[in-house]
Amino acid sequence: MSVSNMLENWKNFRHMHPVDDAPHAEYKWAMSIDLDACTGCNACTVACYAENNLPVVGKDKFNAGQQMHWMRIERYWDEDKRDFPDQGAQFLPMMCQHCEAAPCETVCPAGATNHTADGLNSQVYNRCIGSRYCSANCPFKVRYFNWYDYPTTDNVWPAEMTEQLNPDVTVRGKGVMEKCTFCVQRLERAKNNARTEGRLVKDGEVQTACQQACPTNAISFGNLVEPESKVAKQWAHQQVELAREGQAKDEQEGGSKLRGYRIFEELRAYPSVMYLERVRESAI
Amino acid sequence: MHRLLSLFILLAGIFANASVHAADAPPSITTADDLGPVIEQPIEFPHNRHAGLHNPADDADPSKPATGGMEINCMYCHTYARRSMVSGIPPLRKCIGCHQSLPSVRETPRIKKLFEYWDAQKAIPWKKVHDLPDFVRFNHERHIQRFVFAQGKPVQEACGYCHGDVKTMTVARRQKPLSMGWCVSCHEKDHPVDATGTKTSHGPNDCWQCHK
Amino acid sequence: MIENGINRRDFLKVMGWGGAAVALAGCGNTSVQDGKEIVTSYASLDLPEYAIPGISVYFNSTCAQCDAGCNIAGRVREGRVLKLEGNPASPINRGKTCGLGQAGVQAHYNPDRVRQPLLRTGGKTEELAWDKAFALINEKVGGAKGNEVAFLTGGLSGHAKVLFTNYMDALGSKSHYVYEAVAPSVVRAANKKAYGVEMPRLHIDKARVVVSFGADFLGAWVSPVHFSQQYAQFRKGSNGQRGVLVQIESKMTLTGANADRWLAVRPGTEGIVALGVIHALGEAGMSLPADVAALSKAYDAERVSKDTGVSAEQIKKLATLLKERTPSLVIAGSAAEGYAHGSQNAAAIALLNRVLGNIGKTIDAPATVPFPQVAVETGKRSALEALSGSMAGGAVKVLFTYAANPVYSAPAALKFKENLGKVPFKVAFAHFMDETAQEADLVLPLDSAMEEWGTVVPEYMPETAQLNIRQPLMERLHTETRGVGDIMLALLKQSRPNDYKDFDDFYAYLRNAILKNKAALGGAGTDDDTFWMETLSKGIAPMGTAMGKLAATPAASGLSLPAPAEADSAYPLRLIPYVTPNLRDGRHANQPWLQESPDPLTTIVWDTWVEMHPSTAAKLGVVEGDIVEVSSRSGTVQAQAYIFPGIHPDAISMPLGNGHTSMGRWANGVGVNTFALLDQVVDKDTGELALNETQVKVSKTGKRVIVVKDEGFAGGSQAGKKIAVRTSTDKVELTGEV
Amino acid sequence: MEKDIREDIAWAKINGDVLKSLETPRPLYWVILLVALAMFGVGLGCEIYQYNIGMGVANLNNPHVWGLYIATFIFWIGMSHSGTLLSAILHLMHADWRKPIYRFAEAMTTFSLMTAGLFVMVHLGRLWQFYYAVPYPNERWTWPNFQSPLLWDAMAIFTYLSSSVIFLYVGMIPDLAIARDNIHSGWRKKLYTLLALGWEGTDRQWRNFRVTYLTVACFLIPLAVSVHSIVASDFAMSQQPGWHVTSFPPYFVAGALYSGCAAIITLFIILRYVFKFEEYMTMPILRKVVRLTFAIAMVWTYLNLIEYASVWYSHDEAAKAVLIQKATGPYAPFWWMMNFCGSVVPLLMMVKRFQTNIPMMFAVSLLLNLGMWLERWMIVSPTFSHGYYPWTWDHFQWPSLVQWGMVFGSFGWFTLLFMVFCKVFPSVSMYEVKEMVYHRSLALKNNELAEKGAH
Amino acid sequence: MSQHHILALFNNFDEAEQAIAELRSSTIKGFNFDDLTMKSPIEHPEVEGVLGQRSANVQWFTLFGALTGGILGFSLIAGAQGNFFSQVKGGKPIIPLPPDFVLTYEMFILGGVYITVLGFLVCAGLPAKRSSLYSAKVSEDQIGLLVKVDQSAVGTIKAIFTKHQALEIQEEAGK
Repeated sequence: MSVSNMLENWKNFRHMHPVDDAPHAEYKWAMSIDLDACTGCNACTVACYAENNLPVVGKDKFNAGQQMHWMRIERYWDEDKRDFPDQGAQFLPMMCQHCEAAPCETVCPAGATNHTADGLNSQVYNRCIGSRYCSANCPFKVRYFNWYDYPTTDNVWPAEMTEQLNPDVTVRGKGVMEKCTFCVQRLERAKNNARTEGRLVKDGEVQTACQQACPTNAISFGNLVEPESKVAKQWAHQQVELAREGQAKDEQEGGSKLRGYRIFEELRAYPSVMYLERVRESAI
Repeated sequence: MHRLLSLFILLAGIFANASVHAADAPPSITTADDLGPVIEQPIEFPHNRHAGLHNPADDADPSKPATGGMEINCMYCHTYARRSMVSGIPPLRKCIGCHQSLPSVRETPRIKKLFEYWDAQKAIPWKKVHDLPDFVRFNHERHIQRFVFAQGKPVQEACGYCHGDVKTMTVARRQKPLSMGWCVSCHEKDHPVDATGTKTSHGPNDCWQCHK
Repeated sequence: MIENGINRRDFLKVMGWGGAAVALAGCGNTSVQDGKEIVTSYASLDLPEYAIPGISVYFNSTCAQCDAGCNIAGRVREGRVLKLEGNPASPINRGKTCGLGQAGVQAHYNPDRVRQPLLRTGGKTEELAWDKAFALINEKVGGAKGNEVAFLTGGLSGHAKVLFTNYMDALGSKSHYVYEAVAPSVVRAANKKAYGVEMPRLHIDKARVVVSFGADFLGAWVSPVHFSQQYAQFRKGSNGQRGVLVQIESKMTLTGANADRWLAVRPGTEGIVALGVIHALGEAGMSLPADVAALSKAYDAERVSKDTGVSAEQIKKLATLLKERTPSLVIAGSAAEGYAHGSQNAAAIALLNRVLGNIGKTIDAPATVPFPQVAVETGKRSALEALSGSMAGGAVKVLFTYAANPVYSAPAALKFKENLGKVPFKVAFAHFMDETAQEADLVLPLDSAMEEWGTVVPEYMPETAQLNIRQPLMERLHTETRGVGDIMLALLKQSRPNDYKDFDDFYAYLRNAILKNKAALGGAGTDDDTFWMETLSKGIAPMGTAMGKLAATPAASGLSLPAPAEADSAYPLRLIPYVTPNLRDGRHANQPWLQESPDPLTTIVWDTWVEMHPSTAAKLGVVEGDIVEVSSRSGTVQAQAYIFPGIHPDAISMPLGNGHTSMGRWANGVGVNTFALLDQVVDKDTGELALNETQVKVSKTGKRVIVVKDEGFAGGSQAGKKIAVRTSTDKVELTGEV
Repeated sequence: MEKDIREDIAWAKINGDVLKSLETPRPLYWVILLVALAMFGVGLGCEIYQYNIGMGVANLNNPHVWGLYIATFIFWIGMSHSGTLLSAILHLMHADWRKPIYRFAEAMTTFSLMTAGLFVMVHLGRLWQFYYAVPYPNERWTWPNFQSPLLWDAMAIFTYLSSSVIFLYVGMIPDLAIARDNIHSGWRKKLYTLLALGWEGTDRQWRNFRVTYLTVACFLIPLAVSVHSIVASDFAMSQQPGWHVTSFPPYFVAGALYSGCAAIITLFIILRYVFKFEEYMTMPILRKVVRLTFAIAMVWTYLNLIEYASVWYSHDEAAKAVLIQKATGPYAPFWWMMNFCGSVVPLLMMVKRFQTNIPMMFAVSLLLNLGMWLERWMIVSPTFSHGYYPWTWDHFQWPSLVQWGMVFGSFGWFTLLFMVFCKVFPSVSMYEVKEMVYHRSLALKNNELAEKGAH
Repeated sequence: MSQHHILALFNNFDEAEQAIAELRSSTIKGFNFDDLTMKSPIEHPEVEGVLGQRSANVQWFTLFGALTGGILGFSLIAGAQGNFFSQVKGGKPIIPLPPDFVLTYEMFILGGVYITVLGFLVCAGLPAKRSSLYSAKVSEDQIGLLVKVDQSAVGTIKAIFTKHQALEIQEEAGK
């Protein structure tokens, strides 16, 4: 820990991430969401409320745009001006994309949001001073700010309701930013158990709350470093790579027959969530 | 004039020194003697008597029966430490379990108090000695697994790193700062991974390890 | 899993209250407060080996949020249930849950629960001890004769049902009214006629095409979590053969929003579409049975198209698809059944299944329940009409209500509340002081589903018959609540003390009842304790493998579909009450997660809305947020308008579930009660209330509000960006996908 | 030709005139002071309310996480640049007309920076933890994130503020000595004696003074440029459409100088009237300031148009959408108003007759300030309302009264500081006015001599 | 040999300059030209010309300050990033150069300004006690010449001052 340390490790400190080789040693948590399976039923969002101690803000604050759902289901319509949306709606579960080169991380003045060794975009509530720069710089607007002190707000957590709070997750006070953590408390628990047994976390051993609830298994979550994990296989099959701002299918003439894509890849934030395109039958 | 001049030079010096110092090495945080407050417990539990070292020589000397400890493993009472985030306070039955067959000390004031609680079937309202801010999550299990089971450190040494030399205390008292910098100072060190000590690794430095 | 020597309740208790204080620890407390906090051991008792502070334990139980009977695993830590998750071993939900199920903990921890037996005399409400309450009931039922004691319950199954039956037996009453406000009761009757069973098993996963006539099986129909699981497999298919879903309905449901093709049909003409498809299949060269061919002859594409608004081309395409891809599955849902000719609609749809040869392939008989006394008794809307009638006639002296809130959900035309006033003594078993409990003379507080013992036999069992166990996940929050089984047992002890004297509580009764049939429940050869512990640990007891038979075939005889009704000039629009996945019939309105969870289609929260097609809105001059007055012949409400493309222009839709006047802090005053608009029009064959038959008119009030919804300024537009991308099957290669 | 400073004005009279402004205030002064205090009170009340309840009372939301606080923060930062322009840049250019007016401009720099600092504070969700953003060794072993433009901001503003205070103070030492020599009682004497540091005007002091003054001025110029380009980096370094613009730093600097100059005109006119400084703050000086302002206005207009043009011409569809949204959406009135005030109103300054028309210039300067404030708001809010992600677009967010109250209060705070400054410190630099008239009379004499010689 | 301090006040720079010129050219025993100090209300533009080259060393402080500020700034920031709980942020290196350059730049200026002002105080001998031979007129409009001379030369000096129309001459016996 010294100047000599700095000089000796200069190369490491100048290491670019994730563009350079081998950015993650043991784990790189990633997700893939099959929009063809997603029915927009909202089970995941409610599960997220239950797991992560999210406050229910009520109608007025919801109206003021101060809702606190870490995960939201967006519903889009076709824009071809037909009388009826006769191919249904398009649902999109949206949560923190845990970008590898997260725009939010660089701008936080207090260093409250960082990149973990597991490739998560961490948000440390007690370090947060509430400058909201991270949210300003988030292209997906998936960071949620505690505009009020919800723990002491009437009818958010009446005494009985506090019993339900997850003790593994901090209840956030006013003035801090929060967002989806990929259920880091579950990840840490799983890693802890695996370490005790001297192994790595197995695929499927840990589930995020949304994944666990999802009735159609639209959400897959796992370790991208481990090639045999479902997520890694899905990413590989769809030829979506973490550190790429475009996909093979975009570069091909006429596109390929793969469904995988990430939102706003061109912004080079390298999100950790891959979506699989929704499919509609062409014969009807 | 010279006084002011020297003041300025002093200030500049301090600034320069602080910068160099800060850039070079973090302020060292004391790891001992930083005693926490004395806490009055409902029963002055003698940690030294239970966990203190056992000296056979003292056994022979009937005049000083209280000096020898019993070398009880920390985890005999704080039984969850190897399995859970929290180490656990032993339930009253655990105390009674031994003490009901120890008539020799049955009439001492502390044991009498203990049995009063037992007779009333009430938990003893122990006061917390090692408090952490509410949003910090220290995982006992991880540390015990790592240092006691994987690396093979004596349990009292492993526990003692944070809790101090409990085996010499009666009522436990905080000895370490338990501040974040203090935690980090250890996490930045390389520790042997197993008993052979050939491979080392340092503690994780992700914020989410402790703050979730 | 519970060790001998420790009473389970005691264990839960010490874990609960002796445990570490759960503070609303925010980021506020940064100071270390040595010696200020108290840490206690977990009381004076030893804990069982598996209970470790800081480590969660899972107990399997059964979800009580709807009647699907999903098996859940409650995550319990330090004696508190924190979260509900699916039981992976469950054939129903396979480890999954819906949003409604997740919110179950909020029903349990709800601060507005009734906590004390309450007696209302005159205008006064007083708290009452349980023994006094039982004595009072005993006195009142003693003063009534046989059928003068009536029971109004929701769908009932399991051992609680047995005790209800026995109690009625003891009183000599046959007045059991089983009522569900939004159950598929017409379809059940039609199924019974068509297939010989009320609720056949549907193999969506095996079908290559599913045509659903308004069955919202992904949202709120029968067993949505199970169907969602099947749907996922159906979409994946095998070898890249992705299943095709066509939804035909007047108001887009969540299922409709997920369809490959959503067809807006004129309200009430679903059966005509079905016959039109049959006709088109015939034209496409499929051989039709003679009776069917005769019936469908009149339904040529042109006529059907004119009657229903579905284009001839679409019908032809659909027929082609159905012919090419087999097996398929056609489902009749709530949109089809909600008319005066609802049974006929359902029959026509069943006919389509027969033509396509789906019966026996994707439609299968359900398992037989070997113990009919615990099998589910499903509710009917007609029960309410019957009860209301007999109350009006003064034939009811004592009324017990359980798991039903008819004062809220009865159509206004029934004048249910008025008739209820004629009953001298009303006992409500209640979780909340809801509208019905508000009218009761005696309110008995119930345990939540996380506190009570019980068994559930779901109506829809995807595999063999199963007995779902419901067990306490934690100690009672409020000491004075009782499980419904305990209450019924106590009442039975008053009437038949000798039969029930051996059972201290419902737990003992249940244990005994199950152990008595150990062999039939898969426990032959194990000792009682082991079997009991294993059953509790699994949360499911198999009830044999016997499967039923489809005893009938859909027939064309007697099937007649009326021509689409002319628009009523005074009430030109059709009201389609929308059963939302979140609120259903309104019993969950006081669970804030559900109120704040946006409706999937409109993304509206915390309110009721009036959904109308843009063209309808344009005709009325209504824009989003206008407060409109919706009047039917039976009632009038005012609500905000939401312009929604997924609805037929002849209809408007309003969600059910809100507009409570008495329920709790999160429900009261939120939105309006759509039930209050319903006309009392019934299905001609079954007498069931036809939910979609209400005609309404809509007028502007001149007020306008901002619709509170998650959808932003851009609406459902992606502004040309690549966000939620959709492709078509000819552009992707699904084979080989992981 | 209007009357300029008389070359033969007695130096003693200069002392007297300026020191008179430090004397017992007129009632009008107290009225202004009280009004300013009341305004500040409103802002303070709003902050206390917001501090206690949470940022939600400002009616900010997701995506509008920033609002008037940041806009007004940039406005005040921009305001501060005028002082540096007058005291440092024009000093290096030997523009002697700056001398009577630079002192208050420099004070303005300091106070507007102090006001801007307040906005950083009230903007924070957890004001009580603001020190987490301060780099100092601590027991947590943590440091702020040096990658954040917000931290650069903090460092730059700290440097700028402290340098400005030092520059203001150092430049005032000779004047403080004058005040010390002329005021013989009360706390003022003690204050001036202390602050004058025993200045005697010896040649050694003057010699070092000159070098120091010049050196600090040299430092201040790049510093000022860096401060506002770093503020621009808050936006330009981000990824958001409408912010991620390479021309932002020069655009911001031009805007800063612009709003600063406009504010100088405003304060010039006020001080001239209130302290009867007609002899020093003369019409030719006003004319020069106005011309300078006009020039900067045109620079700003150019950069503004460049920004629009480059957005329009590029393929950045999102940024283009934001621009269209600004011009046609709910913010359109403000956006057009900003362009009007910023680019059209200054055209009045071209007319020579108007350049010294005090009421007209007063009105124009206020409009320019309004335009510049709107500019900042139009940078901050439209991007939030129409960012990358359509689902979260929100065009209808409107700042609550709490936000407006604090913006309002900030003007009170600034006025308060400025009013106190004017009564405690000489707001016209006496020694430099003396230098100015000395040099001008020398020049005059030389001219006369030259003319004589020529004859 | 007792030293005397003499302060003469002049009406304008021309007269003071002439007095200085005469003092400089004359060789008076017991008077060293370096002991002459001019006090003026403004910076005298031609002070170098009349007083000769007298040094100003502030710029060395500036150089030192700016360099120190810059170097310390960079090492502090890079050290903090590299040594303390180094965290990856936004896919950037742990020690990213552009931000560090910005901050180094600011620290460069900060150090420069601070040390320059410090240098000014040192070089100008401030803060100081006012000498007893000080006239408030100097801060108003008169030029003062302060000399330190042997008692023997007092007369001569005074004569020179008077000759150049000194308005007032103050004298004080030195210590």
